[in-house]
Formats: sequence, structure tokens, C-alpha cells
Amino acid sequence: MPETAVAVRELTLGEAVREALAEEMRRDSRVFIMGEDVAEAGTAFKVLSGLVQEFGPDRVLDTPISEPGFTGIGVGAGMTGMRPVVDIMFGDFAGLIMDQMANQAAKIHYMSGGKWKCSMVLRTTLGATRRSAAQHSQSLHAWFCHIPGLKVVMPSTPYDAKGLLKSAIRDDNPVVFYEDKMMYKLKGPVPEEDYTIPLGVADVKRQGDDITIIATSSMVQVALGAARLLEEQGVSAEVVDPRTLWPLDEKTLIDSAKKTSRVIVVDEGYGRYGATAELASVIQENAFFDLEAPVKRMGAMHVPIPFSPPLEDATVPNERTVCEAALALCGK
Amino acid sequence: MPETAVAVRELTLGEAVREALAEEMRRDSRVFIMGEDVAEAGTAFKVLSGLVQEFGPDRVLDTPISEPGFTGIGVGAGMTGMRPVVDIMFGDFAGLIMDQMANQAAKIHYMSGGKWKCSMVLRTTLGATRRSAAQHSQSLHAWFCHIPGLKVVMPSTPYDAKGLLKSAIRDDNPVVFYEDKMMYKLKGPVPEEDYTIPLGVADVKRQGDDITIIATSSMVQVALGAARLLEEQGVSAEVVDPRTLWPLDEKTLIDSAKKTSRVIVVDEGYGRYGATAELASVIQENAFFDLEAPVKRMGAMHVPIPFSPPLEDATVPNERTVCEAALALCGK
Amino acid sequence: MSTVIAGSPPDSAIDNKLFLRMYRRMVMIRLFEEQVNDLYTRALMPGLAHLYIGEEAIAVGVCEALRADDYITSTHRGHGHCLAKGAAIDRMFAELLGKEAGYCKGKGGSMHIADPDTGNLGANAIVAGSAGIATGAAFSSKRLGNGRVTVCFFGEGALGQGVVYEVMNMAALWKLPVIYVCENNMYNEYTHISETAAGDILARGPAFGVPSESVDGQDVRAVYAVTKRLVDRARKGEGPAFLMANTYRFMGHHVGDISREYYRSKQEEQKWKSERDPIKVATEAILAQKITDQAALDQIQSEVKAEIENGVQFAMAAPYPNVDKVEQDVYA
Amino acid sequence: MSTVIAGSPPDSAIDNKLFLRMYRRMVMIRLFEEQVNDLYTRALMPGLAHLYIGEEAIAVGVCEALRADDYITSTHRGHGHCLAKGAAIDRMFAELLGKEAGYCKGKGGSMHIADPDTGNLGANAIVAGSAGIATGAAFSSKRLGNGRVTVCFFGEGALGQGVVYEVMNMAALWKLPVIYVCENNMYNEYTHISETAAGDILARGPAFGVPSESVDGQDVRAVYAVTKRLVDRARKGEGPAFLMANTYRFMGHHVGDISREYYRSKQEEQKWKSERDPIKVATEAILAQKITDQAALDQIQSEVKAEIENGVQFAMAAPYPNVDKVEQDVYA
Ligand SMILES: Cc1ncc(C[n+]2csc(CCOP(=O)(O)OP(=O)(O)O)c2C)c(N)n1
Ligand SMILES: Cc1ncc(C[n+]2csc(CCOP(=O)(O)OP(=O)(O)O)c2C)c(N)n1
Ligand SMILES: [Mg+2]
Ligand SMILES: [Mg+2]
Repeated sequence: MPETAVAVRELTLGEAVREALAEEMRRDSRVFIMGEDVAEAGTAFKVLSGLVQEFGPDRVLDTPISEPGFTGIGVGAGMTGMRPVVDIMFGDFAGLIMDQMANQAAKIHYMSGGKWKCSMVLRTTLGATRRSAAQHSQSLHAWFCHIPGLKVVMPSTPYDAKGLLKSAIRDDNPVVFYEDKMMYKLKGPVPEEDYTIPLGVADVKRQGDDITIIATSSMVQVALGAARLLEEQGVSAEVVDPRTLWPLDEKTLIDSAKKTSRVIVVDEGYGRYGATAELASVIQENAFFDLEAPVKRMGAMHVPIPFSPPLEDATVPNERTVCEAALALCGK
Repeated sequence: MPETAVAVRELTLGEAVREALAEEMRRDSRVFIMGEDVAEAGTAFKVLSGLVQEFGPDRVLDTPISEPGFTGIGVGAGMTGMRPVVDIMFGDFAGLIMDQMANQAAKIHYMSGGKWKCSMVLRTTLGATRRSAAQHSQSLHAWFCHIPGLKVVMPSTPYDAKGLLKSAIRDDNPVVFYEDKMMYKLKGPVPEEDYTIPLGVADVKRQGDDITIIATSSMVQVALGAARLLEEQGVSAEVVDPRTLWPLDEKTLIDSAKKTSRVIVVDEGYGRYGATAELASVIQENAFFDLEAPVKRMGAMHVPIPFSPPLEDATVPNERTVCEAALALCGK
Repeated sequence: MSTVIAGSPPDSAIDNKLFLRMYRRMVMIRLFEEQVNDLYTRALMPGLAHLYIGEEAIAVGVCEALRADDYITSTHRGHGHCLAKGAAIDRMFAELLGKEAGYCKGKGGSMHIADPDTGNLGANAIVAGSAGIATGAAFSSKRLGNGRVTVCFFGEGALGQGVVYEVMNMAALWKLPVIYVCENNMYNEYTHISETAAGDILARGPAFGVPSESVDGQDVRAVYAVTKRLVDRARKGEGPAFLMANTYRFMGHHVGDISREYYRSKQEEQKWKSERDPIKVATEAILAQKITDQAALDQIQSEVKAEIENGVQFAMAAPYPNVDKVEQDVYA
Repeated sequence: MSTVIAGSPPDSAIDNKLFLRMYRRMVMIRLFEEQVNDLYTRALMPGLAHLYIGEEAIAVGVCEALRADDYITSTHRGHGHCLAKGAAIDRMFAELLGKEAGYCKGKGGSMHIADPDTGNLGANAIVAGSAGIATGAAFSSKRLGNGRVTVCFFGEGALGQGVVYEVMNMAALWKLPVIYVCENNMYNEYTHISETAAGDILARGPAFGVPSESVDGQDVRAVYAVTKRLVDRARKGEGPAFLMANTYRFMGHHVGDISREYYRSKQEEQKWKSERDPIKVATEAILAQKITDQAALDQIQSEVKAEIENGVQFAMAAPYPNVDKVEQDVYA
């Protein structure tokens, strides 16, 4: 975050996303948005309201409900001079577009020996506890992270969302950009002036000495909340946000692990074969001899996400469960 | 493997798969096969030759090139009394069917509160070094492993293939069954009599004391080869094959890790955010205090799989690289 | 909007008892949905719901033409389909509130109601997500020779999903007993069909070998008559059909979609509500044909109202599932 | 099989120079492919290849109707498309052999040849995998106003993939300059089109708003003429078209598909080879119209032969990429 004496403006994460898009669209006429209900409706989450009024329906395109098709059109447009920002309403629909993303977008540069590039951003959402049930609540970013050729961005604050989205749009590779549905209304400082945040640079969201909590997207706020609870118990937690899962800033993660010697990794995707496994592995591979305890993983339960509120709430980590895990790891 | 005095019959892995299917189709008239070129052609790999002759075109169905569509038909058929075995020629086409598998097949049982079941098997392939390039060489099983509600089976020998496929077909859940294309011709003992291998039971393919190599599917043979090389160097390697990545027999893996105190995990999927991360995490979480060194992961390089032979060969672990990694881990 | 169906029997061909039964069922759906809206407005329902008000004649006309053991698949806008196929009001409400007594033990919620007892293969929150399942169920029926027909309900938005054409093609090739019922209410969420579908929707079926018809979706008798004919045809082994029922949703896309003027005019809504309300259309016909009198219809209304009230009270009083149920039902 | 195209100009309308150029290009593809087969048979080529022999008139007729800067997308059976669009023989062979000098530095191989200089967006090993890309390229051309048209080549097997209809629908809605060229050789690998496509293929385009035509794919003049008309139309902003070119592959599905009698008869093959060989058809017309004499045609043959020989020699002598190149070109 930039150091400044005067109080900076506050925006919600949704507003930060919209502002990043508007600024990039003004800056570069090749940037356009396509997806379901993105124009007049401004998406199901109203994140894009106003953009079609400024940029017109040629640059903010409502599509049919054809995720494979319009993602593919995005790939082709991104290869031939445009900079598409493709909107996939719910991250759960990833299952429909993995061929386009993993077999086409991700591979074109390599398969062509570096000749074609595919500059596109796929914006989508993650996050449960919205009472949307099993097909509208998943956080499936691990699928994309697994595929060489893709980049995966997971902002946790309005400031990061804006700076990272601008970098994603300017990037010459296919980038998957995740927004937590539950964080759209989260407010935070976002300066007026133009800035970008490079992909591949983690951010220490909170300094601490006793334990490192590596958290992504939605789970960063949970981790910060847990850190406050831990503070009360005399445990000083460091919260590290990788911000992009690929490229991954391993060094910042490892350095923090070495410093504190205890690590929890928290991510909202399913815990099994998920992003936490990679992050935990990076830590244990590189900080093994500095660790006092095994790296603890916390992700969504290995169950389809239930509708019923008390059940759904049990499936994802929260401040209390992260705090408890941290205390246990510290032997308290 | 069953203990028997007389030499048992040898079959290739492809033959073992075919025999399992034929036996289950004889046993249960609800079992049927659908996929591209599965009937007269017996699949692109000729694995199913002869089945349409025995069971007729109503039970061995050639489909259009419509992976999403016929996988979905498999889901519906599996819910309503049939036992479909859906054939997806190349595992790379997973991108086309993740919605059917992850949002439909995997979730129907849970979403319906346990009322509907989806008994289906999805047979598909993995493995590189066939000079088939980036879109026909991937091992994408990590995607399926990530999804609660699915089971994932990865046999490494003809014996296991037959016994596990029979269990998969009899299972009341959606099961993804992986066959390594390069192993279809691999021979091994397969007894004549009916047997099954339960899902969720790992197999120690080779006993050893100094290091554990956990390997999956194609990499089991590589690990066994590496173990022979290590033997020559005086290192005794244990090779553990989880056989099913979900359910995962954690205990056998952990026990071996505790015994040898050094572990390598080898899998042919992309190394990043792949199956090795989960397996390594399970080990470090549960055997941390018994380990002499961090768990070493070996997977496919984080690159789309190149066509050119020298490049392609460099992307996946082989006996030599596994052996070298093991020696390094043992401090040799 | 309405289309005269060749071969539809004259009104008198539908017997009076059936007509009154259909009337009652439409009223039930209407009052159910009004109650759902009320629960939402009073913040008593978790999440959202997509109301079927205005489209009742389709679910009722179609399902009355089915046998009890025939199958349906439903959508995000599925309450009407479930009730028309025979679901109990109390367990429906219980599911919507996430209660253990609900059809899916609270795990499914509004978008996933499923019930083997009434042949309901499940509502589906993926647009076109049940096209494969429905076709697969028809495949089973054909193989098992049980004479069951499957109806696949979906909105016109689902015509954007290619998988629909994949499965229609296979249904035609294999002469499967499945009827694709497209509820064309002219809006995909907030986008008009004219922006999302090119060409001729009714030509799509035949292009894939599936005979197609359209019907006035506001006239329950017409819907019943054409469905009966198509179902009989399918049951006789003559293959699939596509039925487009022209209709209108009277409320928002979901309960929270209150301000709709930006995508459709109040006049348009008003015109449909006053001129094309399926319950009014039925009422007028019943009275004109003197099938019964207004008092008898009022009596039906108040009986249904009492059922609804009992149902919602049951659901409100019912307990949530215990948290320890969260890991049940993942695997069969 | 062949269809007279309304509006096709009479033979004489295609000028003689053009006809001879097309003849030469067809011969080039034929001899190139025979050489590929020879390399395979002598085990000099890694992997497999799908030969275009018999279908040359389509690639050549279509690509001659394009501008140099127009785009094409190609398929697994793509050598003909690439050569017709202007690819150099030597770099083609080099790619097929996995050499650094190949179009993709050896990383792509037979199924992924791509070349920005000739507008080749890439061959694609996923059936219908380039439908989205081609449509996206047309989207770019429309937005950038550069007048480029895109031709999307695919086999009739791709009609099984729903994504084709998704993108055709959008191309029609947005009037994109893209021509979908379906090479109907009647076989999806080893399965006849009658087993995989129901209804009327030519009705599919119009059902999605895309005007459709068919053409005798063995007559290069007819292919050229109809394509020219469709391309001109698209370039003028009148939108997409679908062209079905009826043809036959003379060889196996791939070079290893030698015994084909189980899926198609020798007589059928023989009939096409003797009666409908596109090079013979052209030769007869050239001689009948006295455009040139046999000696001149022989001269062309031997010139092309020399080019092929030079090309293959270049490729054989060329070095493989160095292994350290394997991690290059993953990200731009
Ligand atoms: C694959 C997929 N894409 C997008 C959505 C989000 N979504 C839910 S309902 C809907 C509109 C559906 O329109 P239609 O099929 O006409 O049904 P209606 O709501 O009009 O009944 C959309 C886009 C979804 N659920 N699934
Ligand atoms: C999505 C997908 N499914 C299956 C395959 C395997 N496959 C490769 S070519 C082919 C047949 C293609 O037939 P067609 O499109 O008619 O082209 P042709 O080979 O006849 O030129 C198949 C099934 C594939 N490459 N991609
Ligand atoms: Mg609609
Ligand atoms: Mg073909």
C-alpha cells in the first residue's frame, strides 16, 4: 500500500474492479468485456454497472449462455489484437471452459513455439456461505493453477484487486482473475492515481513472529481476524497473502515460514488436492529444517457445499477455527 | 497379488482391462460401454476389441464426438438403473467434461440428500512420451481428485487394473479410472479366477528400508526401475502405490514414510498444484517428526508437453532422475 | 406468441376432472411461490429463489401428461416442476429453508430439489445442466424396457449451451424417449432472447433429427394436449421431441430482482399479467364451459391456501440438520 | 455426393493461371503427404500424422479465395491447410520431425503447426478446438476494421461438439466475418457419419442464423468459386457462412490405420480414388480445356517433387532443439 499522509479514498472491492476496468478501457481501445448480463445489468453482482453506458455495447457485450463458446471467442480475440476480459459469472462454471482455458489459451504460445500470444483475462468468482448450494459456491482455482501457461490472481483487498486487475489486463498471457463474491462490498483504501501491482509478488498483510498464516482471497480477511484473536491470546501471527497463485512468490512465503517456524495455509477451495497442498509443499520443501511442526492445511471440507446454513458454515474455515488451529500448532 | 504355486497366466494391461469389462458385462446386464470408436474399432488403442461382437451394439455404443453430451448421458443412465462405462479417449479431453463430472455426477448423491446415486465409471488415459504433443499427452487426474463425490483409480499393473476396474464398475459412485497409454502393452500375471481389489487400499510394490518412493500409475514402473538402480548403489527403496488417489489409503503411505524417514512422490501429472502436492502434504502432516528430509515431489515439468522427442523426454520423471533424486535425498 | 398446434384436440377433449385438477395444481404453484416470495421478503429464507409465477400452465400441463413413474429434470426455476410432478408442499418448504425434513435433508435447497418417489431426477443450477441427465434417463428406460418417458425442462437460455444439441442428436440417433421442453419466457436473466439467439429456434430440433413443436404456454389444456401426443409417441418408441412453450415470468429473475425497467417495461409485464395469466385463462374457460362455478373455484383456492399455510408452518418449525450430518451422503 | 452450387461461375470464369496455381498447390500437398507417409513407414518421424490425401481441393480452393492476411484455423488433419495458406515445405517437415527449424521450434508437431506470417492461427488436436478461436479472430477483425476474414476448417466429426453451435450463434448475432468450412469425408475416425449425426447437417447453420451451402469438395474450381462468394460477403460485413465440402480421405485416419476393411470397403475407397481424385479431376479439366498440355503438368509435378525432396532433406539434417529450450515459451 502506498505511504501517504492524507487519508486515501475508500472503495469497495466491486468498485475497485470496475474502476480498474474503466481505466484500462479508456487507456487501451483493444480492451473489451464479454459475458452474460454484463451490459445493462452490469453482471449478476452489479459489479460492472455503468460501463456499457460509457463504452457502448461494442465493448461491453452481453452474450448468450454459452460459456465454452464465448471463452473460446475470447481466446481467439486475444490472439489477434484485442484484449478481452471474459466474465464467467460463477467460478463453478469452470467445468464448462477448462478445454478452452487449459487446452487452447494456456498452450497456444508454447505450441506455436512462442509465435502466437493469447492476451486475455478471465474474471470469475469464488466463495461459499452465500446459501447458493453446491453448484454456485465452489472455489475451483486449483484447476487453473495446475495448468502451465495460465496465471492465477486472487486479490484480497480493494487495493490489490485494482492494481492486480490492471496488471492482468496488460499481461500478454491468459490470466484467471478471481473475485470473492462475499468480498464485493468490502471497503478499503484505493488511491486515485494510476498504479499497478506486479503479478508474482506476495504481500505480508500483517507482521508477526510466532506463526505464519498464508491465506488467499476470501481467507485473508479470515486470517487477519484470526490474527486479532490470537493477539489476545499472546500469539503474534504473520499473515502472508501470495496474491497470485501463479506466478507464485515462493521466497516471501518461505522467508516468513523460516522466521516464525510454524505455518498454516488457508484457502477456500476444497482442501483435498487443492491449492493448500501446493503452498504447504513449497514450505516444507524449502523451510523443512526451520519448522517446529508440520505445515497445517485448512481448506473447504471434502464435501459438496450444502445449502443448509448451519451445514454450509461448517464447511469453510473461519476466524475461530483458524485461531484454534494456530493455538494448537503453537502448543497452546 | 495372490500367493500361488503354479505360474499364473500373463496378460497385458490392455487385455486385463478388456477382460474386466467382459466379465462384468456378463455378470450384470446393466453394464454397458459408450464412447467414440469403442465398437468395431475397439477404441483408438484397440483395448476393447471383440466386445461389440460378444455384447452387441446396444451394449457397446459408438457415440458422436460429443464428450460433454455422452458423459452427461452416462450420468443420467447411472442414476436410473444402468451401469455405464464411459470412454474418454484421451485424458486431455477432461476439460470438456468437468461440468458433467464435477457439477453433476459428483454432487447428485449429496445434493439429493442421499436419494439418487450415480453409478458410473469414466475410463480415460494419461501419460506422455508418445510424441502426441500438448493436447494429447496430459495427466490431468488432479482435477478429478480435487472434487468431493468422485473416486479416482490409477492402476499400475495388469493385475491391479483388472481387480480395480471390477470394483469401480460395482461401485455405486462415479469413479474415474485412469489407464496409462504407454502401459497398455505391459505384461503381468493375472489369475483366471474372479477377484476384485477394493478401492482405497494401497499396495507396497517393493519392500525397502532406506527411502520410500510413492508412485502412481505410469510412474510405478519408473519407481521400480529406479529402485533397481538404487539397489546397485546400496540404497534399499520401498515403492508404494496408492492405487486409488481417492479414497486414499493414507495409513500405508504414512507407515512407510515413518519406516524409511525419506520420501519421494512421483506422479506424471504437472508437478505444480498436482497430485504430488497432496501426497507430500499427507506425509509431512502425519510423519513430520519421523522425516529426515523434506518430502521430494517429482511430476511433469510446468510446461505444456512439447512434441519434439528430446524435449518431451525431459518433461517427465524417469528411472534415472528418480534414482538421482533418491540418492540426493539420502545424502549420497 | 401462441401457436396453434396441429393435432391438438378441441378443449372439450380434455375431461373436466382433469381440467379442474390442473387448475388446482396451478393455483398450488402460484400460492406456493407467493409464499416463497414472502419468506424471502421477511428474511426468513436463506439465499435466493427463482419464482415460476406466470409459467404454471407448462409444468402442470406437461406433468399431467406423464405417468407417475415417468422422469423429469428441472431447473433453477424448478418449484413448479416439482410440485406438478407430485412433490409435497411441506417437504418442499422444508428444503427451501434448509431443514432436515426437506426433500434433500436441507443439503440441496431451492435449486436442487430431487425426489425418486415422484420421478424427479433433480432441479439443476447449471443452465442446461440436466440435458445430459434427462437423456441418460431416457437411455435407461429404453434399455430396461420399462416404458418410462423423461421430460427435460429448461429455459430458452439453455439454448445457448451446446450440450443441448449434442444430446438431442444422440437422442435422435438412438430414438430415446425424451421430451425437451423449452420454457421460452424470452429472458435469460436480464437479457432478451433476441440478443442471445440467432436463426430459428424451432428449426434447431429438426436440424438434429428431433421433431419440434411450439405451444401457447399460458394455456394448460394446449400444453397438456401436445405433451400427451409427444409422450405417447416417445413411449411407443418413436423417439424424442422438442416442445417450445411460449410464456412469461411475471416476477423478477429471482426474488431480489425488483427493479426491472432497465431490461423490460412495466407495460410488457402488465400486458402479460392481465391478458395471459395462465390461471385466469383457465378460470375463464372453466366458467365459460360451465365446468364448475366461481364458488367451487374459490373453494379450491382456499383449500390450497390452507395446505400452503400448513406446509410453511411445518417447515418453519422443523429443525435444521445437525452439523455432524455435513459429511454424510458424499459417497453412496 | 456433389452438389451444384447456385451462383457458381462456369469453369471458364476461373482464370487459367489461377487454375494452374491451384493444380500445383494440390500436387504439392499430395506429394508432401506421400512423403510424410514414407517417413512414418521408415520410422523416421516421431508419433503419428493424419494425411490429407484426397481432400486437397478443399484447402486449395478455399485458401486461394483468401487474402494473404486472412486467417485460417486448422485441425489434426492440417498439413494441407497450412501449405495451401502458404507455409514453406522445409519448415513444415522440420516441425513434423520435431526440429528447432520447424514452424513451432519443434514444440508443436504435426497437429499444431501455426504461423502468424501466413495468417495460420494454428492446427488443433482437439476436435472443434479452433471453433472458438476462429470466431474470436473474426471478432477482432470486425472491431479492428482490418477487413480480414477467418476460415475455420473442421471435419464433419466436429459437428458432434456443441461449442460449434454456440460460436455459430454468436457469429450470426454479431455478423462476424468467419466461414465455417466442414470437410465432410464421412468418417469420424472409424465411425461413419450416419452413426453420429442425426437430422440434416445443412439445416444446422440456418437454425443458428448462419447461411449454409454445400460443394463438391473434389472440384477445386467449385470450392474456389463458392468460397470466393462467401468470403466477399463476409468481408462486406454480411456475416458468417457455413460451407460443407463433400470429400473423402483416401488413406487411413492416421498413418498407422492400415487395415480399414472393418469400417469401410476397399471398393468404396477404390471408387473415390479412381473417379473422384481431385488432382485427376483437375488434370482432366485442364487438358480438356487445353489450358496446358500433359508435358507442362509433368513439369509441375517434377518441380514440386524436387521442392519436397529438398524440404525433407533440410528437415532431416536440421538439429533438434536443445533441451534447455523446454522451459522457454510457456509465458509471453
Ligand atoms: C452454465 C450457467 N451459466 C450461467 C448461469 C447463471 N444463470 C442462472 S439462471 C440464468 C438465466 C437462465 O435463463 P433461462 O434458461 O431462459 O431460464 P429462466 O431463468 O428464464 O427460467 C443464468 C444465466 C448458470 N446458472 N449456469
Ligand atoms: C474433443 C476430441 N475428441 C476426440 C478426439 C479424437 N479424434 C481425433 S480425430 C477424430 C475424428 C475426427 O473426425 P472428423 O472431424 O470428421 O475429421 P477427419 O479426421 O475425418 O478429418 C477423433 C475422434 C479429439 N482429438 N478431440
Ligand atoms: Mg428464460
Ligand atoms: Mg471426417
